Order: sequence, then structure tokens, then C-alpha cells
Amino acid sequence: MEDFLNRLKQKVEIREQIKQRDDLYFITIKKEQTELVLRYIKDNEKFKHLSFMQAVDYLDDSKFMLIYMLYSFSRKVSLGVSVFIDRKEAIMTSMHNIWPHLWQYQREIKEMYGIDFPSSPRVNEDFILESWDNMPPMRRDFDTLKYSEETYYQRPGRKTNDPKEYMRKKLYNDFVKTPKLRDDK
Amino acid sequence: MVNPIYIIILSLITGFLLSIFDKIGRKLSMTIFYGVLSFNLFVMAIWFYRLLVVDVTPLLINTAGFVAPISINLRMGLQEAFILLFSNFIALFAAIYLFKKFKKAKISSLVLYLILSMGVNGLVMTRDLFNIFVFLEIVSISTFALITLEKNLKSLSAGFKYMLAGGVVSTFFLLGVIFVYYFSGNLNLDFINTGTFNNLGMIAVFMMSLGIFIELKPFPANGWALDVYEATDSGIVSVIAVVNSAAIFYVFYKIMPMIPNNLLQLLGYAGLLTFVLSSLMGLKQENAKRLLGYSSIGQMGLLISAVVFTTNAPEFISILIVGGFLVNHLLAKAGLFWITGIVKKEKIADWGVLNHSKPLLILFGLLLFALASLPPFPGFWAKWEFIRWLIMEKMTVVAVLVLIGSLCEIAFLFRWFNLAVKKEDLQESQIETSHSMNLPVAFLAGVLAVIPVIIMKYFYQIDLIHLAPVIALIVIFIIEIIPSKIKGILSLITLGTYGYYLYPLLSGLQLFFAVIFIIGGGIILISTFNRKGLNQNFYGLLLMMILSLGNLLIAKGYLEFFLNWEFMTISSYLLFLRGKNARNSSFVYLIFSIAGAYLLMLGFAFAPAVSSDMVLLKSITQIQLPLVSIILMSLGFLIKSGSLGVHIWVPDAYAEAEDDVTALIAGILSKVGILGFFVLAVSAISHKPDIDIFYWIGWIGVLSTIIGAFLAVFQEDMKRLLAYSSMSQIGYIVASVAMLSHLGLVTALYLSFNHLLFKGLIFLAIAGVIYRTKTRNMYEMGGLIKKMPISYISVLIGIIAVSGVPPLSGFGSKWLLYSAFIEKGWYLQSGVLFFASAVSFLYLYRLIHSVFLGQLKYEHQNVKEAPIWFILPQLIFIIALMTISTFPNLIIQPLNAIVGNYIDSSIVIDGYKVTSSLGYWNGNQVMMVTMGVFMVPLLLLLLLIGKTQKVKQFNIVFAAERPESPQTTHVAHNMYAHYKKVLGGWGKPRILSFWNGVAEWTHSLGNLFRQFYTGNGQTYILHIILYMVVLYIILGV
Amino acid sequence: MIFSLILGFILLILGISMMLTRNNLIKIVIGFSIMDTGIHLIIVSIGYIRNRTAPIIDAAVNIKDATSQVVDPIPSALVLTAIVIGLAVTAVMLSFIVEMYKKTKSLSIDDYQELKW
Amino acid sequence: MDIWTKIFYAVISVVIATIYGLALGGVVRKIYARVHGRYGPPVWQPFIDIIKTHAKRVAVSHGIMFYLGPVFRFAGGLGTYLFIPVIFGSAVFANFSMAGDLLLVMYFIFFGQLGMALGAGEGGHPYSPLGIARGLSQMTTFEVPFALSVIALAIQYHTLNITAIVAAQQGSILNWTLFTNPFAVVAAMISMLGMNMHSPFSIVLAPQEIPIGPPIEMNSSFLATLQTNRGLFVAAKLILFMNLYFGGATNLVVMIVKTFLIYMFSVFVGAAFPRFRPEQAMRFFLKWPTIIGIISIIFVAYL
Amino acid sequence: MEKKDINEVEKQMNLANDGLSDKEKTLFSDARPQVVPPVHKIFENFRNWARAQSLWMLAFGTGCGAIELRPLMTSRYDMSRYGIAPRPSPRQSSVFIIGGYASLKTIKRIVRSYEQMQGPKFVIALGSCTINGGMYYDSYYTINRIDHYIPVDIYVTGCMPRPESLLAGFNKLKERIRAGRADGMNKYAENFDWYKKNQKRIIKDWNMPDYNW
Repeated sequence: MEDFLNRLKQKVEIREQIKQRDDLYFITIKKEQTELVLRYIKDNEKFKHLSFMQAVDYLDDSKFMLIYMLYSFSRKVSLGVSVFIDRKEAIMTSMHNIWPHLWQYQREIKEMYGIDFPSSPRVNEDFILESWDNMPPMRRDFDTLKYSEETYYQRPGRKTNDPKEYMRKKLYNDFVKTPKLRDDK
Repeated sequence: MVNPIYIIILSLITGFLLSIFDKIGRKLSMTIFYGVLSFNLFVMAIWFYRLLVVDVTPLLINTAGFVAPISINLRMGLQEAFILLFSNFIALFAAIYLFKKFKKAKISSLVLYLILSMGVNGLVMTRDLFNIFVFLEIVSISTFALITLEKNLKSLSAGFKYMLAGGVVSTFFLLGVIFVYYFSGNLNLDFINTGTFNNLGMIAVFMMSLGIFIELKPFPANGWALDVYEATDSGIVSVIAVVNSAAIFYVFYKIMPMIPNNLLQLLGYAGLLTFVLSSLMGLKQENAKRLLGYSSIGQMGLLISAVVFTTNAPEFISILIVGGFLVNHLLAKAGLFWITGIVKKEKIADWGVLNHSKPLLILFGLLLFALASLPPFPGFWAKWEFIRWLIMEKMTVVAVLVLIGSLCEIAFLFRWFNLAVKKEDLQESQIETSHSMNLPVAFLAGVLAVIPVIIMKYFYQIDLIHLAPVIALIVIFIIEIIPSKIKGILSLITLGTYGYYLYPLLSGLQLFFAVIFIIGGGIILISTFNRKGLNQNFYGLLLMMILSLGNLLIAKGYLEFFLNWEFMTISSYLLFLRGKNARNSSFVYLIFSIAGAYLLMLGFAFAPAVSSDMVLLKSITQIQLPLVSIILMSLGFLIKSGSLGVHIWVPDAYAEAEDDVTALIAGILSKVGILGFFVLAVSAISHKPDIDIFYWIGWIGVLSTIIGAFLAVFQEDMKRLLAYSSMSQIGYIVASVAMLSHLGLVTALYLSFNHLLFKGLIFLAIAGVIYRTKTRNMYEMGGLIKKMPISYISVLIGIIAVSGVPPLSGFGSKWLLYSAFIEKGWYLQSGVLFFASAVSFLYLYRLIHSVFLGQLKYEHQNVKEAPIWFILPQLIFIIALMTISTFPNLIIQPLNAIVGNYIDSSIVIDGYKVTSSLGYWNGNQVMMVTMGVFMVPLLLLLLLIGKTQKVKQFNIVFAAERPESPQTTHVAHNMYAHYKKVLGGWGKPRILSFWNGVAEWTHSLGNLFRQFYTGNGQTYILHIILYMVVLYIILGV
Repeated sequence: MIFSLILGFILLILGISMMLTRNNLIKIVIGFSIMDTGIHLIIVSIGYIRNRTAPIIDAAVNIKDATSQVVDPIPSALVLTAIVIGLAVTAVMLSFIVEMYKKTKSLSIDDYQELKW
Repeated sequence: MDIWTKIFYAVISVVIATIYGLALGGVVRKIYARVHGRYGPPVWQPFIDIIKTHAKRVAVSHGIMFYLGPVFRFAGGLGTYLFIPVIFGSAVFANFSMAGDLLLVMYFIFFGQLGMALGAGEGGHPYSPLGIARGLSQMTTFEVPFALSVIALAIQYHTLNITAIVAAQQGSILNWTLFTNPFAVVAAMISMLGMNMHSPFSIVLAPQEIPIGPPIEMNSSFLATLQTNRGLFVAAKLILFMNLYFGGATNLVVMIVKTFLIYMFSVFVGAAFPRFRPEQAMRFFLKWPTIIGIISIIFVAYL
Repeated sequence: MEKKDINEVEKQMNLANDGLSDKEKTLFSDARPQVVPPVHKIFENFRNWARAQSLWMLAFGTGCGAIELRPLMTSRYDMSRYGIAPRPSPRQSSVFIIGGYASLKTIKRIVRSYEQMQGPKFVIALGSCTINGGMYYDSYYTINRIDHYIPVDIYVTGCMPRPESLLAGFNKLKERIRAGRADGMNKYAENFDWYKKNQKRIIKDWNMPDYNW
């Protein structure tokens, strides 16, 4: 695995490399080289399988991170390939030519984060949300509570309890031995 | 009285002088030219008239003042006059046809033409062998030269091959003649006695006769002729194919007495082989003129075999056979060749242009029908007598081969016809024609149409009522310019009158079928009132069909029956052909029908004679039919009724015919096979055949029932579905007839009547639906119940009746059926029938659901109820159905009486209760109980139901979604996909694949044989030489 | 006269074989002519009777004894006709060849196979 | 007998049969529940269901055929029942069996099915035709062994008259068709499984796949009519089978016992076997039961 | 004309079905739901008894609570002893169990199915989410109060409630039915415009008829 990463390093620039576990690595590459790297990894380095693709909103850095999670059946290793793109210009090359099923993830990301993938099939159709007309809801600057209060009727008199305290008071008061809950260390 | 020698003299003189006259002006020379030709015809007409009617003795013309055998002599007898009359007739009209070409051509062409005509006259009249050679060469040389009337490469090369072959052939002929002279010391036909010849002398005779025989183009030594037919100008080729051939054929006829019998028989078989193979090869042909060429050589082969095989026949028969074939061939072929010249399309696929000129199309059709030996043209009578004679002489194989050849010939001719009628002409090109070209064709067709009347009047004393179908056709054709409705009313009146005329002649079974044919036909005819405009060529055919069906009932003797059978076939074929995409379907129908008719013809030929003063339907039941006859006739009737194995014409023909026509066909025409079959069965009851053939026919019926039902389940086209359903229903009838029991026969008749009612009903309702929705695919419809409620009710009642659900009369038929089967002991069969009747639910439900229930499509939102003319006959049928369902006695009792004539009754009818040996059925009571039983829940529902909210088609619980569009919500396409899995191979049209294979193999076989014709002149010479060698070897062996 | 008869047959067969084997149109016609000649020879041979003279009534032949002095006249008559006819056919053939040659500039019979089947 | 008495008797007969049929359904549900270890619904639950369905305030109708579909269905059930003599020798329960024989009954079964199919078809719901297509095609296949078995009966008893068939089985238990022609009975009983549309042949209704199939759009009183018919129709079929194969009944108690036992057969099979796919079910019917049916015919006709 | 009459007339009027294209309008019924008053007292009591004894629930799992319906059919809880049975078609069922949170996407289907049920029809709302949104109270796509969109007869609280509480809910419902108080159908018809307004406020691509018959 290390060999492979070294080989890859000689070819392209790897900005960051994390070894999470023996079977889980993450690398960060340049946006322009994404297609090149993915294709190379798929064709030459046996990472045939794309498990999923996801986006992360780094609001503070004004960046989106796109992560392509690959898996190699022969190496039994997962590899996350992450790419940072600019939040203002949220456009990314569509990779559905490499893994056809990517169109589905890209469509979801388009809907939830507003990251556009030009030429990806059906990317502009509704995926989960029907008739959504607001900001993409998974962007961190979207205030979901405010939206909910404005849109859906809140029932007045809602009270929030700490579940742990509440349960202890309500149910286990008369227990001789209070069972140790997992998170009081 | 003009001596015929003057024909020759005059032609020769004018031939020489014509070029001089031409210097004065073309008009003069042309006048003289046509004058001479007309003179020839005139002389022959007079001679023919005198010889035939005045009955003068044949004239012998001696030349040079000596009597034969010293000098050459000519003979003018009835036969010569007959041949020459037609030859000169064609020669004159071909010249008229060539008028425009002759006007521009060099004068030598006219001269050659005159010489040719002279040669032909001489060839026929002369009795001298060497003179035959001379005239033959005169004819040949002038023909060679005339071929170059159009100097293109094709005609030149064809002409050259012709010359090579002709040269070799005439050399052999000359050789033969010389040696005949050497051995007999004589050249005069009347004085040569070949009986005394030694072996060497026989070789001479062999060479001589082969010389003439090869001129008649036997297979495979005839490649040159085909090339000439293809390449030469139509006018000239008509002369070659008709005038020359006729003359040479007559020469053959003249030398026939000289030919030893074994050789003669061999030549007869060679002719037959030519006929069969050229018909086979014609199947692969796409060039119109070459196609006619194949037909020509085939016809010549048929003529030879006819003349050879009927040498022992009584004069009456041989005249009818040979004369009929000859005249038929001469006139039809000449006319068709001329039409090819007018149309100027090489490929038969391009003949759609003929649609631009209706009169020409009709002439074309007429000539084609004549060529195909269909009634009433002369070939029909000739073929009928020929087959009968062959069977009588125990030459069954020959008869079968003749019929196979004829079938192939009909196949390629009618493929052509269908292309001409139906093929869309894409180029919109017009036919350039002139009166000088059209007139001869029309005149020919006229002559052809007159001859049958003569034949029917003088040869057979046939009642003219049997011409009624044709007369009706012609009359309606004449009044074609009046609007459709009036013609329809006239047709209805005609039917009424005809029925009134027929009624006193009928009784029992005949009356029953007359009701089906005429009254049923009349009711369905009402639906045709919906047609708009002139609606040409429709009512004539319709009337022809119904009248010929009626005539079948009163036909006396086999011939009248068969005549009407053929009329019915032709008219129904033409009716089918009217459908928009009916090119292939009607063709398949025709082929199967004709094949069926031929089987019937053979069957009749094998059957013993019947008394001629009794209707055939009765007289045939009184004789013992031989087994082979029963099998053949049954096959013929099975084809007509569309039973399993020969059913493949049914779906396409039904589907592609016009919608009201389909109702007529399904309701009425499908019964005609049953009629014949019924009569056969009745005959077999009293005269048991040696082998229980009907047991197996019963199985065929049973299997067609189940297979028809299976196939119907998987159809998307509703007319195809109903067609398969008809096949299935007719299967029930066939099976019940085949039982030969009283109950079986009653069942068959009951089913037939019922089938008329419900199939007429459903097909008419469907016709209305198609008329409104403009589609036949069921999945494109749906939800029409809201728009066409009456049609829906019709179909509903129809399908209840079809499926045999009580209380409608369909159950009566099912009850009778099972009772009859179990009583007869056909247990497994009745199990299969039960299966079939259950399967019928599948397709019936599919029909009514896909069309009327489910989702209404956007495009049918504004559809209206079917027109009144469709509704009216439906109402009549519904009333009839309800009546016989409620009062089954109305039908059961008469049927019981009819069948009681033939076999003792096995059921007891007591009031409305029918009791068989197994069970009982009270139709009236069932109806009453059902009515009552229906009312109870209805009242209960009305009483208990809350507020009823009427909703629309999309207000359905669509798994919490809303339907996208009616198309995607309507379950109709491939509705029984799961059933296909269950049935596996049984649901596939395997028999269709079989027949496709047969067609494919036949065509391939034809293609194989035509590889002989390589197009190389030398090969053709080789063929001729080898042909002679092979024939000689066969003769020696 | 058996020799001329055999010669006639030989010519006949030669002619036919030439017609069958030569590729050139002209040669085929020549073959045809040879065949024709052979036939003519045969015809004449058949009518010939040894030691008789030509069937012409003149000083050499007595009218009364004509039947026993001359050969059979009919074959001679026939052969004349046949020669004329053969000539005519040959002429027409050659004229065809001329026309055909004008169209295609070829004398090979293989080039005229367009029409077939 | 005058017609009004006849009708009066018929009404009695129908009411009893309907109640019996519905109660049978309730009992079977109860039995099922007890087998599962549950209390199960009360025996009269089917009656409550019918009342409740009738008590719906609004009925949604898709058109006239939709309205008439349940009527046809019920009429089919009624008619089928009325053409069967229920109790041998009883005037009250002879119904209208003098109008026709076994063939009439067999074909009248189709009457209701056809009507229902039409009514459901007008509903416009795609699952209705799907269910009907399955139901009809399954019907074509289970009718085959049944028909063969009936033919075997006709051969055996030389009649198609149901009363006569019952009469021929009287006297001793050994005269029952069950013992005189066991093959016919086996074939018919297997086809009855299909007729009753219990598992493993319940693909027509298939609640999960095509929610209850044909009657999916049926509601309110329409549904109630169908439910009522269900009771009657089951009773009619059971009585038919009893008459044909199990010696008929001479009184009401015998009838109830016998039909209950016959019904229990299909219940047991249904409880024990999972559901077939359509083509599996149909192939099954065309295979073994059909062969047994043919054997039964050979058995009586040729041996 | 009095104001009341005008309201009556308005109610009689057909629905606009604005969400549909012109082509589709012909395919859907535009009838307005009507209040159907109960019949005579005694008779209605009998009918209410039957309704209570035969509760057919719509087998439509709208949320995570659907998982709680399955145990009810098992031998342990055995809902059939109360005459409760699952029914696949809304046309034939009388109880609708809202199984937990209803997202925007689900509410569309809930409304449609509810309207397709034939009255009298009853709704049991299962779990806290149906009451006030529960743990999803701040979600951008989950509605908080189901009773603004369809009338609810019984709430069963909990996240999730156990099958026992559901059974208790059923029995509560039965009591209400027998007492003649469970009349959600007429309530919906009376306040049809209010319900419709609420529904349409959140469902922006309204592509169905105003009342799904």
C-alpha cells in the first residue's frame, strides 16, 4: 500500500496523506488532477470499486470537500480520495464516466449542497426533496430551525428534557442499584 | 368462298410490294398492311363459321396441279381454322397494338410481319414435312429479324441465342425429316406410316419430333425462349409467345400420329415436368416479362401433356381440354404481354403504377384470372375436365402434379396481381398509353369473357342461375357511379329477391344454411351502409360472394358445386384484398383456398358419379364415397374452415380485411367449410368408410380448438384475437361433426348458428370501435365503455355467448357439446375442449377489458358511439341471441328435425327441457332463474348502499401515488405474459413456422432449378443436345 | 454413297462441337455453317443412287427412263431450299453480331449473359 | 310444486347457506388463530365486517359496470348455489336443480367470475386486471383436472344429473365416489385448492404484491356484497364437491359435517404450504392433477 | 341571500383542481367532499358498534412507527381478537395509522391516502413526532403537527410507543367510535378549506386534484 502511495506521489501531487487504519487511507489531491488520479487508481491500482461519494461543507475555509471512497477487493483496503473545491464557485467535473453509478451521488450532492456537476446525467432533477425552493439544506449557513418554525406549525408548550436525567428520575428512581449508564465514566 | 391459299399468296405479294407502296406514303402501306391482316382474319372467320356451323367438308388444297403425295398440299379443316382464327386474330391485334412503332419503323418490319403471318398460316395448313421445315424457317427468320425492332443489347443478345438454339433445333428437325423421307419415301403427313420403321427409322422420327418438341420449349432446353420473352418488345413477344407457339403446337399435333406411343407418353411427361418446374421457377421471378415467359413455357408444357394424355378421350372432352387451355393461353398471354408493354415496368414490384389507370388494372386482373384458370374463363373448364379425365385414366400422379404446378403458377401470378393492386406507387408516375394499345387488350378481354358463356351453354347445360354471381358483379360494376348507399340498398333488395327465389327450392339442411348465408349476410350487409362516397368494387364482390354461397346449396352435380365454390373463393379473395394492408394476407388466403379447391376437385374426381337431377348436398349423401375422396374433400373443407395445420391464413386475412367484411367472413364464410364437411359426415354415417377417418378429423378439430385459444390469448390486435377465436370455435364445430352422432350433428348446427350470431355481433361492434378509434391494437384503447356503451353491451353479450356462460345460448352449445362427446365416448377430447373453453375466458376478458374497461386514453376523450349502421345489425343479433337463449326450442327443435332426417334422434325435447342420455337442460328456466338471481343482489345493493359518489378514471388508489398517464396505467399490453411462461412452446405459432419453411423451401427449389439458365448461348445449345440424348436414353431404357 | 454420308455426319458433329466450344461469336457462326454444310451433304447423300445421273431432264436422260436413270430428285430439291435457308440464317446471325459488336465492342459470347435465370 | 313455494324454499336455502358459509370462514379464522396460539377474532367477525362495510357513508363508484360487477358476482354465487341440490331428498333444499345438470353448475361458476372481472376492470386500477389475468389463467388450469374428474364421474354413473349421482352413492359409505373412483376424487380435491384460492394458490389476491388484486377498488356496499357472496359461494362449492365425491347429504347435519371436513382439507394445505408463483401454480395443475384426472378416466372407462 | 346560504352554495361548487393541467382535469373528479350526517340515533349506534368491532387498518407504514405494527399481528399481541385486521387498499380500510414523523414527501401521500379512504375513517397518530415534531422539531423537511393537515382521533405518545400502547390506543379509539365522537370524516369535510390551505402551504408542487376521491 505504501508502495502504491509512493508510486502515486511520483506522478501527482498529494497534498495530504492520512493512514487511519491498516485498511483505511485518505489522500488529498488537486482538483485539476482528480479525473487523472481516479482513472489511474481504478485502472492500474486495482481500486475498482467506488463505495460512495460525499461532500463536506467547510464553511470557515469557504470550501467544500468532496470525498470519493474507493475500495480494492484484492488489497482489501479502502482509500478516500478527497478534493477541495471553492465554495463560491461550487462546480466540479463529473466523474460518471469512470464509475457510472456516480451520477446518483452527484445528483444528491447537487440537491443537498448545491455543488454542480455539469454533464452528469439527470443532475438537475429532484432527488429526495420534492419541490424544494430554498437554499440547499445541507449547507451550513442554512438555518433549519428558523425554516422549520416559519414553515411548519410548531405546537406550543414544547419542553425539552435531558433524556438521561429524565429517565433516571422517571423510571429508575426506586431501583436499589442504579444501573451504570455507559456515558457516565 | 375464298381459298385459304390466297392468304399466303396475298401476304407474299403485298410483302414484296409493300416497300414500293411505302415510297408513295406510309399511310398507304399501313392501310394495305392492316388490310391484308384483316383479310386473313376475315377469311379464317368465314372458314371457321362454315366448318363449324354450316358443316362443310374440310378443304384440301393441292399445289402445282398434283394431288398428294406427289405435290405439297394444304388442309383447311375445323382444327386449322380454329387455330388460325385465333392466330390471325392475335396477329392483327398485335399489329394494331404495334401501330405507333410500325409508323416509325422501317418498312422492312412491316414486311417481316406480313411474312411472319404468312409463315404461320402456312405452317398450320401444310401437310408436307419439308414444307413444315420451310415455313418454320420462314417464321423463325422473320421473327429473328423482328426481334431487332428495338435495337438494344438485350434483345440482340437474346435474339442471337434464339438463333443459335433455333438453328440447332431446325438442323435436327431437318435431319429427322430427311431420314423419315429416306425410310418412308414420302414427305406427306397423311401418307407416312411410321409403324413399319426399323430402329434407325425410329431415330429419325425421334429427331423430327424432338425438333418440333424443343421448339415448344420444354424444360430445361428452353433458356433461349425465356431470354427472348424478357428482352423483346411486348408486341413482338406476344406474337412469338402466342402466334408462333400456337402454330408450332399445331405442327406437333399434326405429327403426333407419327410418333410412337412410348415416345409420345415420354413427351407428355416432359411437358408436365416443364409445367411444374416452370411454375416453380416462376416463384422466384421478379421481372414481369420473364415471369410471363415462365408462365408461357409452363402453359405450353401443360398443353402438350394435355394433348398427349387425352388422345384416347372422347372428342367432346379433348376439345374442351385442349381447346380450353389453348384459347385461354393465347388470349390471356397476348393480353398480358401487351399490358407489360403499356406499363413499361420491368420489376413486378413497381407495378403499383397500374393503380393510376383503373380500366387497365381491371383488364390486367381479368387476364390474370383467365391465365390462372379460374372460373368462368375457359381454362377452368379445361382444368376441371382434364383432372377428371386423368383420375378416370388412373393417372393420379399426373393430376397431382398438374395441380401443384397450377398452384405455383397461381402463386406467382397473384403475387404480381397483389403488388399491382396494393403496392403504393412512390414515384407517382403515370402510364403513357394510347387507344391503339389499350383497345386490343380490351377486345381480347371481351372475347375471353364471352367464351365461358358459350361453354356453359353448349358444352354443359348449366342453369344460368349459376352465372348470377358474375352477373351481379358486372351489373354493380356498371352502375358503379351511383352512391354507395343506393348500391347497398340495391344489393339488399337483390339478396331479398334471391332468397325469395331460392326459398321454394330448399328444405332442411339447405334451408338452415340458406338462413345463415342469406339472412345473416343481409343483416351484416346493413353495416356496410356506413360506407361513404362511391365505394367502388365492393357491393359487386359482396353480392357475388353471398350469391355463390347460396348457389352452393342448389348446385346439382360436382361441377356446379365446384364452380360456385371457386366463385366464392375469388370474390372473398378480392374482398379481402380491399383491406389497406391486405397484400400478403389476401395472398395467403388465396393460395390456401385454391389449394383447398384443388383438393376438393381431386376429391370430386375420385368420387363416383351422382345423379344430375338432384342437389349435390342431397345426392352425395346417397353414395358410397371412396376413402381417398373423403380425405381429399375433408382436407379441402378443413382449409376453408381454418382448422389446425391449415389455419395460418385465418388471422392475417381476418385482421387485414375491412372491418365490416371481417364480420361477414367470420359470420358466414367460415360456415361454408362446415356445410361441406357436414354433408360428408352425413354421407359417412350411412356409408361407413373403411378407416375411421373422422376420428382423426375429430382430433384435428379438438386440437384447433385448444391451439386457436392459446394463440388468441397472446394477440395484441383485436381482430387477430377474434380470428384465432373463430378458429377455435370452428374447431368445436368440426369436432362435433366428426363424431357422426345425432347429438354431435345437432351440436354442430347449433354452434354454427350461434357462431354467426355472436361472431357477427362482436366483429360488428369491434368494427364500430375501429371506425372511431382508428386502431386495432387493444392496448391503444381502453375505457371506451363510457363513450360507446352500446358497443360495449354488444361485446359483453357476445363474449358471454362465446364463452358458454349461462344463461345465454352459448351454454346450450357447450351443454350439447359435452353431452355429445361423453355420449360418444370421446373422453379425453372433451377434457381438452373443456380446457379450451376455459382458455377462451382469457382472451375474451382481454378483449373486453383492454378495449372497453380500464383507462380511457387522451386521444379518445371525444370519441362518439359507433354509427347507427353498425349498431342496427348488432341490435338484430342481440335480439336473436336473447330470443334463442330464452326459448331454445326455436332452434333446437328444427335442428333436431334436420338431423333426424339422417340419423335417429337421441334427445328428448319436452317443453323447454332438453334431455340427453346423460343430463338435461332447461334453457328457459335457467334464463328465468338467472334473471331473478340477478335482481336480488341488485335490489339489496340499491337498498343498502350509502351516498354514491361517481368518480373519474384517475381516482384510483395508486399506492398513494397518482397515475402518470392513462397509457401507463392501463394494463393491456402483453397481459398474459405469465401464461406464456406456463404454456412454453404451445403458445408459439409453430405451424406458421412450418408453412414459412414450406414457402422458403419451395422458393429455394425454384431458385435451384433456374440455375440451369446461365444466360450463355452455348450452354443452351448444350442443353438442347443433352436433352435429346437424355430423352433417348430414357426411351431406350 | 456411304462415304459422303459419313463425311456429312463428321461435319455435323464438328460444327456442333465448334458451336459448343468456341468463345468467339464469329467462330460459332462458322461452326453453324459447317453444321449446315454437313446436313446438306447428308441430304444429298441420301438421295444419291449409285451410277445414276442428276435429275435433270435433258439430252442425256430419256424421259421414259427417267425414273431408272436419275437419282431421287426430291433431296436435291430440298437441299437447294435448305441451302438458301441456311444462308439466310447465317446472314441474320452475322448482322446480329455486327449490331452486338457495335454496342459492346466484344465478340466473346461470355459477354452476353446479362439475361439469365 | 307451485313457483312461489319453490321461491320460498330457495330463500330459506340461500339464507342458511350464506350464514353457514360465512360462519365457516369465521370458524376457520378461529382455528387458525388457535393453531398460532392466539385468541383470534370472534366467530361472527365476518358478519360484523359485512355490517361495517355496509355502514360506510360514501361509496365510490367508477361507473355502471363497476356498480354491477359485485351484483354479477353475487348473482353468480347465488345461481351456482341454486342449481345444486343441497340435500338429497329434501324439497326445501332441492333448489332449482331441475333446470340443468352438472354442466350448468360448472359453467355458472364462470358467470360471477366474469361479472366480477368486468366490474373490477372498469375500476381502472392496474392491479385489478393483473389479478384477474392471474385468476383467470389459474382457473383455466385447475379446471382441467376438475373437468377430467367430472368426465370420469359421467362415465362412471352414466349421467350428469347431480341428484342421480348422489342417489348412486347412497346405501353404503363404500358407494361414495371417494372409494369407487379415488383418482377422480384426488384430482378434484387438488383442483379445489385452486378454486378456493387458499395458499399455495393465493397469488390472485396476493395482498402484499398486488393488494388483494381484482377487488382493490371495491368499497362500501360493493365490498360487502362480495363478502356476502364469498360465504355463499364457498358453501356452494363445498356442497357440490360433497355431492359429487362424498356421497351427498341426507340432512343438514351431515351436510355441515361433511362440508366442514372438506373445507378443512384446503385449510390444512393452505396452512402448511407457502404461496406459489403464478406459473408454478399453473404448471403444477397441468402436471400431476391432470395426469391423475386422466388416470381416473382410464380407470372407469377402460379398466 | 344570507351568508350561510352562500357558504352552502360555495360548498356545493366544484373544486378548482388548479394543480392539474387542463388535459388532466378531465381525468380526476372535482367533486367536493360533503358532510354526511349520521342516520337515526339507534341505527347509528348499531352501525358504530359494528365499525368499532371491525377496524381495518391501512397497511401503510408512513414512518419508523410502522415497525410497531408488525408485532401486533403476532401471537403475542394478537390484534385480531379486537377485530383489527390489516387491509392493503385505502378504499376498504377505516383506520389510518400515521406511523411516526411525516416528512414533506410523506405528507403528500398521507393526504392522498386519507382522502381515498371511505368515511367514517379514523386516524391514530403514533409517536411524538406526529404531535409536535419530536426529535425532528427543527428539521427542514419534517412537519411538526399532523393535525393541521388531517383530523386525528387518537394520539399515542412515545418515541417509539410500544405495541401495547398502540393496542391501548385502538381501544381508546373504539370507545370514541362507539360514543359517536370519532367523526374525522365530517370534520375534514367541514373544515376542508382550512386543511387544504395548510397542505398547499407546504406542498409546493401540488400536482393532484384538490380532493383525491
